Amino acid sequence: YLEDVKIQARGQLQAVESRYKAQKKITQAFELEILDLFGRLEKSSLLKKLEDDKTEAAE
Amino acid sequence: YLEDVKIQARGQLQAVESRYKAQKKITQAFELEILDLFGRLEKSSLLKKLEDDKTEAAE
Amino acid sequence: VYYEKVGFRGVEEKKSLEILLKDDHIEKLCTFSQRFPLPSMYRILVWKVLLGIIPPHHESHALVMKYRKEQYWDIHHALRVIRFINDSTPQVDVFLRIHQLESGKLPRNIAFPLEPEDEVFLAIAKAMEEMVEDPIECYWLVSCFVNQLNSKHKDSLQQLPKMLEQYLNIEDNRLLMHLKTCAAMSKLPYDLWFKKVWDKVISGSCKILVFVAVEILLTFKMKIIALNSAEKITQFLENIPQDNTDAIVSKAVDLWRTHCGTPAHST
Repeated sequence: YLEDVKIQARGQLQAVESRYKAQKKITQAFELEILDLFGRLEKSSLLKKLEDDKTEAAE
Repeated sequence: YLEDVKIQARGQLQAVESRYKAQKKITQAFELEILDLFGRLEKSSLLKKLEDDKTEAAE
Repeated sequence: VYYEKVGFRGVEEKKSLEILLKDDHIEKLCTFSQRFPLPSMYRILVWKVLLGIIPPHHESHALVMKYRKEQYWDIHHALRVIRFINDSTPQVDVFLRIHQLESGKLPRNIAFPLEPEDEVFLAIAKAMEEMVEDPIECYWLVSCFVNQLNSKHKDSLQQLPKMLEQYLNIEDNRLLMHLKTCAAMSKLPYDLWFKKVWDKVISGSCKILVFVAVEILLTFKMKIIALNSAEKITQFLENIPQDNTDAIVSKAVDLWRTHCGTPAHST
């Protein structure tokens, strides 16, 4: 009976463990998205700055 | 002794579950961050478009 | 420091603590740490068990701590990704952000002003940081301690001011009147006084805090009576000399016993 309890406990642990891994995959995908968005945002504000500088130089 | 094993198993399960829940919270935080970044990116490209239009109109 | 100075009163107490840890009896552990000061070598271990960070069974400590560690780094990494923390963020601020994310209270923007509960968290984190070397262990202790304060002791925390008034009235009515006249009763620095009685609060009784407050007020009675505005009194109490903290705490424990009998039955 003790063995039963142990097996059951291990089963539960594994179940949560695999849910954790699945969730982590999602998090990683989101992380890539965030990094990409930060990159685009920085590029766009850099571009804007460059253009502003150009405009100022032209004036 | 059986009780001991059960308590021990519960302690472990709680720790794994808490790690899983934390991962879920991270996903939620990332989701919000993505929405926010998209918002900022759209605003910045809208601004840029507006300025371009202004420049064209002035020319 | 308090425990080292006051000392662990006898070899017997140390032995009984060892037996408690081995036999995994949480309730007895609570009673024990309310009655006797914990020896420093066991303090952190006992706190971790009492706060539910690790189970009482020694065999699963390594595995459970591994999960705790991973969870800490998972969130730590996430906070870096969303730029809430970086290499130069002070440790206690890192703890706060991790705790906020875990409890779903991370502000929309890092520039948001801190809530009063965040200030309490930081005060506790700073005190804990001085006692616990390992940052991960420290985070878990602070976070679980704060959670326990908010759930288990919420009601009693709100009653603290009322209880303080009640006991101060018994001990020294004139001092109470003076504090009331200056309107200083509502501005007492409770969070600072917390640091002195961790063990008792962690093991389930936050009433001890009232007696620490009473004892501090009694100890500095003459100075307080000489001050005549709430601001001056608060300022004085926030900067009271630290050198006789030990004496104050042990007197507070005595006072607590006088008013409440055996600690185990008075939470």
